[in-house]
Formats: sequence, structure tokens, C-alpha cells
Amino acid sequence: MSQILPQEQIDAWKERVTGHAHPMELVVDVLRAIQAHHGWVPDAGVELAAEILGTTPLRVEEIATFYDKIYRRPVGRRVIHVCDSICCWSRGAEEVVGFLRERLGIGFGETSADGCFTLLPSCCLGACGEAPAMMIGLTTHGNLTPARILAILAAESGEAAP
Amino acid sequence: MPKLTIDNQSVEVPDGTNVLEAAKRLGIVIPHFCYHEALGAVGACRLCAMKFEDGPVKGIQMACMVTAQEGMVVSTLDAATVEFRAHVIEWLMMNHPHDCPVCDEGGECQLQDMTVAGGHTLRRYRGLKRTYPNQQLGPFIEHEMNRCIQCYRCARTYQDYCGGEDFGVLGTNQRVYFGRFRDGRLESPFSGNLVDVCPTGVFTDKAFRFKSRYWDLEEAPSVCPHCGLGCATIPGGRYRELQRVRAGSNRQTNGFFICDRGRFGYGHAAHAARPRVPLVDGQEVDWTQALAAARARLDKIIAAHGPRSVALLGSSRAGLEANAQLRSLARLLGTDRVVFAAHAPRDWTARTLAAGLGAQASSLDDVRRSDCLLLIGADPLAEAPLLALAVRQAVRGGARAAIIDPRPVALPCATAHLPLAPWRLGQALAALGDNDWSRFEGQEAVFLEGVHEALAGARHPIVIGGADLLGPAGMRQLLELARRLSREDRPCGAMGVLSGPNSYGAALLAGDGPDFEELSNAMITGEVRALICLESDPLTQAADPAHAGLALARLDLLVALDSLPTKTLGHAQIILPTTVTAEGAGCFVNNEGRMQTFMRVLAPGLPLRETGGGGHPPRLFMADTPGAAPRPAWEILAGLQGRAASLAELRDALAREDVRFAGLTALAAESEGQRVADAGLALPATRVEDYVPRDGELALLVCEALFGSEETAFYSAPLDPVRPEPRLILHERDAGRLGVTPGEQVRLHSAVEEVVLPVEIRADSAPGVAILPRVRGSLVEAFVPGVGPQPCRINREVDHA
Amino acid sequence: MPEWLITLTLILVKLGLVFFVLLTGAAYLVLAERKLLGRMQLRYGPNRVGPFGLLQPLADAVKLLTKEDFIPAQADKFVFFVAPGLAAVTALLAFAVVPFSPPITLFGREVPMVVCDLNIGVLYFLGLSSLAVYGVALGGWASNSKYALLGGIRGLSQLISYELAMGLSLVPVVLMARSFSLTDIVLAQQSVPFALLNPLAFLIFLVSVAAESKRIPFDLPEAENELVAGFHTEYSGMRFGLFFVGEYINMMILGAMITVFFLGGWLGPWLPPIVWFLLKVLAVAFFFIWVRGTLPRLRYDQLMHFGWKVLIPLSLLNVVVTGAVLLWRQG
Amino acid sequence: MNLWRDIKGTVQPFWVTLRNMLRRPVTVRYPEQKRTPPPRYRARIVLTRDPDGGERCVACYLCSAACPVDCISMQAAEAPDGRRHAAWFRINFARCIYCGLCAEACPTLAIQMTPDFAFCKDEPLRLVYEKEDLLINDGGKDREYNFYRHAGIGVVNPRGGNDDEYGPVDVKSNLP
Repeated sequence: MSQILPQEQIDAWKERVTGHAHPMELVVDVLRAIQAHHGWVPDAGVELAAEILGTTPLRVEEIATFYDKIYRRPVGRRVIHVCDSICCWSRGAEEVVGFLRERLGIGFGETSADGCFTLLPSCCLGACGEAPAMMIGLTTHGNLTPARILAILAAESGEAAP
Repeated sequence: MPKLTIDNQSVEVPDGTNVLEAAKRLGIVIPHFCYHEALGAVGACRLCAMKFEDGPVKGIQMACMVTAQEGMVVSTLDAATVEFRAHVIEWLMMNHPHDCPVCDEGGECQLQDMTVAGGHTLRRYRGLKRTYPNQQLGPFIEHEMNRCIQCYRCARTYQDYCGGEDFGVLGTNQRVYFGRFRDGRLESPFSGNLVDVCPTGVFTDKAFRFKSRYWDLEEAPSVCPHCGLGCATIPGGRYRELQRVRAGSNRQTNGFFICDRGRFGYGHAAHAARPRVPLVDGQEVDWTQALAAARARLDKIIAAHGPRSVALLGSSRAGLEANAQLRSLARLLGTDRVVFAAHAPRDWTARTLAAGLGAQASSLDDVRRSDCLLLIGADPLAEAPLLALAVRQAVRGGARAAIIDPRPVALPCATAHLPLAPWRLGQALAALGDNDWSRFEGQEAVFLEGVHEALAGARHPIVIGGADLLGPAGMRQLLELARRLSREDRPCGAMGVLSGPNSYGAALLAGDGPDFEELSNAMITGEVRALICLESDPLTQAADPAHAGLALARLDLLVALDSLPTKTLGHAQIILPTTVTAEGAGCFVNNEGRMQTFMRVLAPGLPLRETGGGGHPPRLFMADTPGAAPRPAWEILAGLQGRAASLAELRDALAREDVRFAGLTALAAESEGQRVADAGLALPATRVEDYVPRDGELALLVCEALFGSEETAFYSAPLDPVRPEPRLILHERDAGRLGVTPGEQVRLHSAVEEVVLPVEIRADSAPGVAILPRVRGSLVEAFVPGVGPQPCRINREVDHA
Repeated sequence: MPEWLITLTLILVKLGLVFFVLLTGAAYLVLAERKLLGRMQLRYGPNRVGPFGLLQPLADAVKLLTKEDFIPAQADKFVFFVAPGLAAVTALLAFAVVPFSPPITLFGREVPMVVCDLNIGVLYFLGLSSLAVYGVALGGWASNSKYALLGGIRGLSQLISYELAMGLSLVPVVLMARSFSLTDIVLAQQSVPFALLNPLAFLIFLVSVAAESKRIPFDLPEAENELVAGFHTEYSGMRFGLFFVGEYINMMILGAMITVFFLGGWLGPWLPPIVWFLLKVLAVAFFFIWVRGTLPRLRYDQLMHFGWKVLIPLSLLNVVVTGAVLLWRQG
Repeated sequence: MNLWRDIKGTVQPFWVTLRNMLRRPVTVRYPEQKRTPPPRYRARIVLTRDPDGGERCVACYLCSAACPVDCISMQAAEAPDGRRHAAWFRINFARCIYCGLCAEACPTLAIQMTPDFAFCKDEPLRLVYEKEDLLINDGGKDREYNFYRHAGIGVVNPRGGNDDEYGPVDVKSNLP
């Protein structure tokens, strides 16, 4: 993928920024747009965002490295965030993680061989009521059991097929 | 004024003081990292815990976060708080690499001090330690992230206080990282402050790397010689070499920070070509012979041509005492031809300012507290960097700042900029004073009206003018404007940006005496046969260096006193080496008329690194130090008068003789300085008609540059890597008309010289003006700032070829 | 040969003899002291120069003579020169009145074995020992050094204080011998030495004499750990040597005095008188060295306290008691 | 006042000294009889090397700061590999009092004292030892210690490569 963001999107963002009183408020949106298009945010993506927002790359990088859902390193087509905070942990998050690791053959921070999944831990997805929970894309999946996980993985990998 | 009790001692502090400061007043220093007087409290390091036993707040609290209130009873020695602090320091030290032996901060490391003060002497943690990669941060700053304790002081200084945008905090959690997006030089001209501010060794001075330990340095309070602001500095030297400068603190001037020019400009003291022995006709002689020879030759010339055939030239680089001694030497010789600056227009501007500033004088601290600032013809980052920082603090505090300047002046804060051609600055000042916008139209009129409104409505307005662009007439107008804007309930301050550390003092001594132009004319006609030149370099400083060259060439005798290897020394028959600021004591009068004394930091001498030749230092017994001959200029000048007086005696005499310097005798080097007394000298109005280009013509404006044009800093090796390349700045309209593209080489034809240099095209400079920042030691060295716009012609080099 | 010439020759010979014996004695006393102290401290003492270190005094002399003669810039030069001489000379002069043997007959002439048998020998001795103070006081003062000055002051007051006790302890001796001549005093001890007859006077004299010679435990004028080297801090080379030699000559003189006043002088069975005399003197010298190896230095206030509040009243009492006893025995 | 105790206390020591006088001296007659000083004897100072053969001295100036007679001087410099070392290092043994404070202050165990106490010279300048004279090819008393393997500044091992360290943090890592 040579292009980080299509030119028309860049222009659209630039236009939005021009009319904005505080362009920095848009930084997460721009980064997410880059991520949506490119999968993750490379250094050039940070520089592009800075250019769009009229600020320095450092200012963008400060935010990009702060949020764990903005990926500054390559990820698979689907990123699995498994909650490991207290509620989920007490309801079996460790087993969920163990199952995922075994199933996908990867550890935290790693991407499966087929480039489909990246496994990341997350602290609290706000789904304590459905613990244990994980998030793929923007969807939260609660009350995980091995069977459910298998179903979700199957669905996601089908969707994420290149 | 709340009164509180800390450790059974009661103290009364001003409203709004935090408890940590209140304790400091009692001499109780509690370990703290994140709190800094200039940065404020954030309560991040959790180290300044105190037990609040009684009063409005109870329990263990962070003292920096609690405002002192009436009736508080606080204990710093409470067992629980002591234990609390000990735990916090142990946590902070958990990942520390314990590499103090190879760390330059060792010895002056707050973390070391606080660790010991906190009672943590033995590491209990046996696990693995976190490590970081480092970044290359340019020629000034060395980065070692492993030592970081995440106090955020660096980011708060760099971004919040100094307004830098290329360095900040990255990451979260266990990988918080302080650095840049990519390796590269820190762009802020205040980056050196990271070294002072970092409580441990993450940021250390690269130019000072591994040179010395803090305890081996000779240090003394001093004043920065690199611009007219007079920032407090603490130079440090060892083995006869000035090795570093760190910021001193003077609440009235610089506060706690200095700029990189002041921090890394010390290299001139160890310049290889620096004059180190008295020379008579190129022969090395001792001081007695040199002084005798100078005196004999002067007497001979006086006998042949009368006393007025001797002229004396002082300098804004020399201290007040040296310039005063020059004046008394002139009296002794019987000549009235004594001038204190080689650049006549600057001289007259400084004299206008010194004569008229009076009660309008504003310090940098006033600027920081101001709520409305007008900068006209002043580019703080180039001419007086700390002023930019002061303006930023004002703006952070809610002030409005307007800039009227032909240059694309960019301050590290939000400002409004009106690019106005230099010859119209006077009109703008007049318009602001008269509230009459008839000579302006459209945006300009709106801008000026807005500025006037803001100034009129502000509580502490200050107008700041640059000497180089305003000139004497403009400076007079600026002072007049400040007077007009002043009301009974609320004065309007004024500040002039002068070039030399002692421009103001030299101007006070000059009074309404002759200027250098008069002097050089007299040299050319042969009326003046001999010149005594005190730390002054007319060949690069004079408004017209070529004319000065002609004048110097006609002299029978040139006696030059200097510490720098200037061009003028090449013409001198007698060279008397002087000490640099850090090697001699003296006094500078800064641009607001504040007398500030500095102490001798180290004795002059050839650095051991040179005499040792890199290997072992010499294995010899020597009676005297090599290269130790330079003497303070005031001592040499007193010697030429046949006197041997101490600095204290000279100050005494000066204070008695001249009521304006009455406070000089009681001035301590670490004090905030003292303003000169106002003697109310009136100067005749001088009016030089500016060159105004006709339509289609371009005017050349030579101006100062941050790292390129200051004289002493030019001789400083640590600044070599950041010296700019010469360039010509054109407005995009003019560039379009000439058909040049950014970076293209153009040929500049001017009365001074014809040079070829690249262009930078800006939209925020004034149209019709070609701006040339001076870079010493480059092909544009002959261009001198401060002479107003000059006619010029610009061709594309391609066309020419 | 005229009578006066013979007398003169004899005096000169005696002088030379005494001079030689005294100086050599002093030098070897130094060696003996160092050796004995060494042994007391389980060391050997000097044993490098010559067999058993016997040439050590010579080596010391050579060293002292070749050392840099240093004079402090601010010193009073003349007094600085004179003081060490005074110290040595007063010590030497005191020996003039010491009889070391009964008169012997030489070439038919009776030659008294004393340089000069003054009839006021005791007073002469007391006078000279008072003068010895000058060497210390002037030397300390002229150096213009605080250590030397303090040492000098201490020496001055110490010598003056103990002089009283010393003088008073000799009064019973004179009372018993009924003469001021030292020869008469020796002869008065034919039957019993005064040390046994009047042990209190003997003890007081012994202590005072130790104090007079500024030896441990009374070496306050030069207390090293307080005053560097006291009154002779600034002295070096042969000037220091003179002070040093003076001290040891003084030790011999005092040994001789104790012998004469209390130990019966040359008197003794079987051995020749001169040998007896020397043995007794050496015994006293050994005793002083022994004391040095044993006792620590007193504090200054203890010294003064002891001198004025103990020794002087005791000696006064002794004078009264001795006088009373003598009167009672006369009936 | 206990007069009897005082008199006894004054007289008794005479017996002690007299008795000692008759005993054999314990003196070792030095040039003829030589005794090997214990290994921790404080005499001539050396600069040791770490097990990899590198100079241990990092020229931190602590020894010169600790030295009560100011007999140590040096100049630190940076080697191309980032190692801090002494450009020159000088001990003036004519001034040294062999107190051992320098060895105690040394954080890298570079400066150590040896039992070699007999190294007098007839000229003071010959007692000024430079780094070449001081440096030995040995680790001295603690052969295994290597400062750079503990201080995480990446000279001997890459940054984060020492036994007691995590690998260097990647600030851009996706892991929280």
C-alpha cells in the first residue's frame, strides 16, 4: 500500500481543518481515517496528519502514541483487543487469552501468519457486565466462551479475507 | 498575607504562595522534582509530601499543590511523611540505570540529592530495569532517556514556557518517552534550558560533555554579553577554559532561563586566534613596555599635532568601568574626541533611548506581566531572544501582542503581525500617537486602530521598539508614544532593543558628544592621527565598514584593546589583550538602564587542553601561566593614565563623579541590579531621511540573525554547527515580479557589495523590501544592520549567467 | 712555671675535660634514650649507623649541620639567633660548680676536681637554672609563630613555678650541710646520703628538676600534639641542635646536682670516686628516661596545680620541719 | 581523692616499662627481613581492566573529589564507541598519603591499591604517574566486575542487552 490516504480525502480533511477554530481537535479523526485506509499509521501518516492539521509531527505523535487503538506498528486485518482488567479477569479472561493464543498461534502484540489477526490486551472495554469481553474492530463481544470465540473468529476471518 | 506554622516555626507569606515555597522561606527544603517556580506546580512527582496537622487541609498532602492559608500547621518531619517520601523516591529510582559515574549531571543532579535526602541508599529492587533508545537532538543537547524519572519538567519548559513544538511527551504507561518525532536538532532557540531544568541527566550539555564535574568548576554570577537584555548567567570554567554557561536567576530580567546564544556563546574566550600577549609592532612585549610604548607614541603625536589629534573609541561590548576609564583617559590627554560606539546610527538611537526613557523603563519582568504589547521594528528572536520568551509569558497570561515589522517576525506565541516597510514605521508610531489613520488604508488602518484600542484599554501596556529599524527618530517617537499612552492611573511602559550588552551605559557616557562618523571623517582629513580602540571593531561594526577602513588606514597609530581576534587588530600597531566578560569583573547597563555587575569567574590563560596538547598536561614546574597576560580593559586604561586602581576604587570614583551611576558602589553581583538614575539629559532631534524606494524598486534591509550576527558569539565554536547560511528574504509579490522561485540563487547589487545568494520567499514580510539577515564570516559579512533601507537591485543569477 | 700559669692550665684542662665529657655524654645520652625507649616499646631503637647504632649521634650532628637554616620572615632575627645559644650555654655553665671527685694530688699539687669550687655554689646553680628560662622564652617569642609563642609562654611560667619548689627543697640540704659549697655538701653526706635523711626534699627536688628540664611528663612547652614543637617550632638545623643538646646537657647537670645534693656525690665504697659519681649521674639519667617511657604528659592546669598547691607548700613545710629537727638535735 | 590509687597508678607503670625493656623487640628489620603485606594493604595505586580487557576507569572524577590531598587529576573524554574514559589520568605519588579514599570512592572498581609499598624515587617528578604507568592488564581484586554490564548505556552490550534490563522500549508499540 503505497498511499496512506487518497488525495481526495486529504483535500477534504484540509478543507474541514480550514474552517475549524481548533484544528487539533480533529487529530484523532484524521489518524483514524488514515488507519481506516492504510490499516495502521506509519511515520509518513503522522507527518501527513501534521501537514493536514498545520502542526508539527511531534504534536500528532504525542497523541498517536498515547491512544492504544491508534496503531503505530503494522497490524493484521483484524485487531482483537482482549480485556484483561479486573472484572474480565475474574470471569476467565486468562482462559480466553489462552484459547486465542492457542487457536491463532500468536502472543500479545503479534499477528497471525495469514495476516488476519493481531492480538492485543486492553484494559477495560467498558463491558464489565458481559465479562469476559473482547473487541474486534468497533464491535464488542461479551460473555465469551470457546465456542463463541470460534464463531466470532470464523466470521471475522471470512470478512477479513483479502 | 496568611500566616502558617511549619515545623513549629511561623511564617507569613503573600497570598497565593504554596506551602512548599513557604517552607523554603524558612530554609526548610523538601525534595521535589516537578515543581519549578517558573513552571508552577502540577503535583506529579509526589515527592513534596507534608503532613497537614491542623487548619483547613488535613493529612498528608503534596505541599506544592496546597496554597498557604491562615492557621495551617504543617510538619515536614512527621514519621509518616518521611516514610512516604522515602517510598516515592525508591519507586522513582526503580528503573534508574545507576550510571552516575558516566553521567554529566553527577554532582549537580537533583535526583542524586533527593535520593540521599529521601533516605534511599540501597537498591532493593532486583528485577529487570526498563531501557529506552536515545535520540540525536542536535549539537547542543545529549539525550539519555534511561535516566528519566518522568517528571515532565522538560516538556513543560520546552512546550509551555518556551513554546517549542518539536519536542514533547510520547507514549503512555511504562514507555513514556520525552523526545522528538525523529532524530534532529531541537528547533527552539531555548533548547539549552532543558539541561538546567532536567532534575537528572536525561538532557545534558553536549558541548560540555564529559569535560568537568560541577564541583571542579569555577563559577560566579555573571551577565550575558550576547545582547542588550543583560540576562543573569553562571559561567563555569576549569583548567583555564570557559566550559559552559548556565542560566542564573534574576527575577527582573531573564527569570530562570537563557537562550542558546547566551548559553553556547562562551567559546570566544578560548578562540585560538585570541590576542593573548601585548604586541608592539608585532613584537611580543611585557605590559610595562607596552603601556610605555603606547603612552610615548601618543605623547609624541600630541606634541606634534595637538591633543585633539588623538581619538578614543569605546564599545558597547566593554563594561561601564572600562568605558568610563576611556573617558578619563581622554580628559587626561586633553582630547574631546571620545566616542563610545563604532556604529553611529545605533549610537544615536541608544543615546536617544538613554536620554528619554526615564520612568517609562520596563524590565523583562514587566513585559511578562503586561497585558498588551506592541513590538515595532523589533525581532526578539534575532535581536534579544529572551524578550521573545517574555512576550510568550505575557501572551500565555492573556496578553495581546502586536508586531509591526517588515520582517516575517515569528514569536513562539500567538501574535498579530503587520508587515510594514521600514520607512513607514515612523508613520505608524505617529498615527498611533495621534489616533489618526489617514496615511494608512484598508487592513493596515484596521490593524493600527485595533492596536491603539488595545493599548489604550490595557492595564499594563508596553511598547517595544527595535533600535536598528526605528533609528534615533523612531526611538524618539516610540518614547513619545509611550508618554502619550500613559495615564495618571496607569503608565505605559517602553523598551528599546539595543544590540550590545552595554549599549545603554556607553550611550549614557557619550551624552551629546561626537559620533564615529565625525571621528572617521576627521581621520580621513588627517585631523586625527591616533585612535585608541577599546573592544571595538569598526571594520565590521561601523555603519559603513568601507569608510571606517579608509579612516583606519590613514592613522599614524592605532592602539587596540581587545579580547577577540577582530579585523581591526590587523591594523593596530599596539595590541593590548583584554579579558572576556567571564575573566574580569565589571558592570553592564542593559537596555532598560539596569546596572548589573558581574564577577570574575576564572583567570585568563591558555586552556590546559591546548598547552597539554591533548596528551598529558605538561610535566613542568612553571612560574607563570601561559596565555595569562590579558587584563581587564579598565585596568589597562587606568595603567595608560599612570594609575593602578582597583575596580572598587574606579567604581567609587565613577559614582562620585556621575550621579547617574551613584548606585554602582553598593551593587552586588547576585542582586537584581539597579536602574541608573535619570539625569534628564535632552538631546537635539536628529532626523535622517530614510531611503524610500519608488514603485518597482526594492529596498535592501540588513538585519540581525539569531546565531549569525552577534559579534562575540561569532567567535564561539559551540555555535558553529548552527550558523545559518546567508539568504535573501523576498516577499512573494516581489519574487513573482522578479520571477524567482524559492531557493534560487539571485545576484544582489548594492552600494556595499555584489553577492550571489539563495532566496527565501515569504508571504508575511513587507512587500518592496528585500531582507538580508547578516551572517558574520560569510559572503554577506560586509552588510551591516541598523543603517536603514538602502537601494538595491536583484537579478536572477540564471539571467545574469 | 709560674703559679698562675699552672692554675690556668689546670683550669683549662679541667674545662676541656668537662666540656668533652659533657658534650659527648649529651650526645650519647640521646642515643641511650632512644635505645632505651625503643626497648621499652619492644623496638630496637637506632641500629643502622655503626655497630649497634653507636655512630648515630655523629650522623645526627652531620645531618643537623647540613640542614637548611631557616629563619621565618617575620622573626626577630637577633633574638632568634641568640636564644638557642642561651639555652645551651646556661646549661653548660652550671657544671662549673659540680665536684665530681675529691681533690687529687697531681705533681705534688692538690687539684680540686671541680672547675671552680664556689662557696655559694648552690646559689650559682639556682641562678643559672633561672637564666635557662630565657632560651625558651626568647626563642618562642622571636619566632613570631603562635605555636612557638604559646610554647615559650608555657615554658616561662612552668620554669618560674617549679623554680620555687626546687629552691625551697634545697634549703633543708643547706641547713643540714651548713654550707653553700657543693663540695661541702657532698662531704656532709659521708655517713648517710641526704636522700635518706630527708626523702621529702629529695622527692620534691626530683620532681621539680624534671619539670625544670621540660621533660616528660612536664614537656608542656613543646607538647607536640598541641603545639607542633612548642618554642622551637620554627628552628631547624644547628639552631634546633643547640636547643636539643642544651636539653640533654641539662639532664646531665641535673643528674649531677641530684647526685651532689642527695646521693652523696662521689662517695661510695670500693670503686674510685669518679666512677661512683658517673654511675650515680647515669642512674639518675636512666631514671629520667624511664619516666619518659612510662608516664604520660600532664595537662597544663594539672601542672600548675601540682606546682603551686602541692609542691611549694610541701617544701615550705619541709623547711620548717627540718629546721625544727636540726634545732632540736642541737638542743 | 584516693591518694593510694593515684600513687599506685603512677608507680605501677614503671614496672611495666621495665619489664618490657627486658623482652625481645618485635621489630621486623625491614630491608633484611621482608614481610609480605596482606593483599588489602594500601600502597601503590593501579588502574585495573574489566574482564573484557577494557579500561575500567570511566573518568568520573570521584577519586579526585575524594582525595584529601588533591593528588589525582584527570580529563574525561568520549571514545568512538560511546565509552567514557580518561584522556589522561595522573596521580602524584609525591603527594599521595595512601589513605585509600580514592579506591573506596571508585564506582567501577578501577582504582585499586596494591601492597607494593617500596617505590621511592629520587626526584619528585618521577613520582608523578600517568595513565600508562598506572594501568595494569588485570582485574585486580574483583576480576569479574564490569561496570558497563550494569549501567544501561549500551557500550559493552547494545542498549537493553544487559542481564538486568528489559530490551529497549518501543514508544510506537501497539501494546498498551
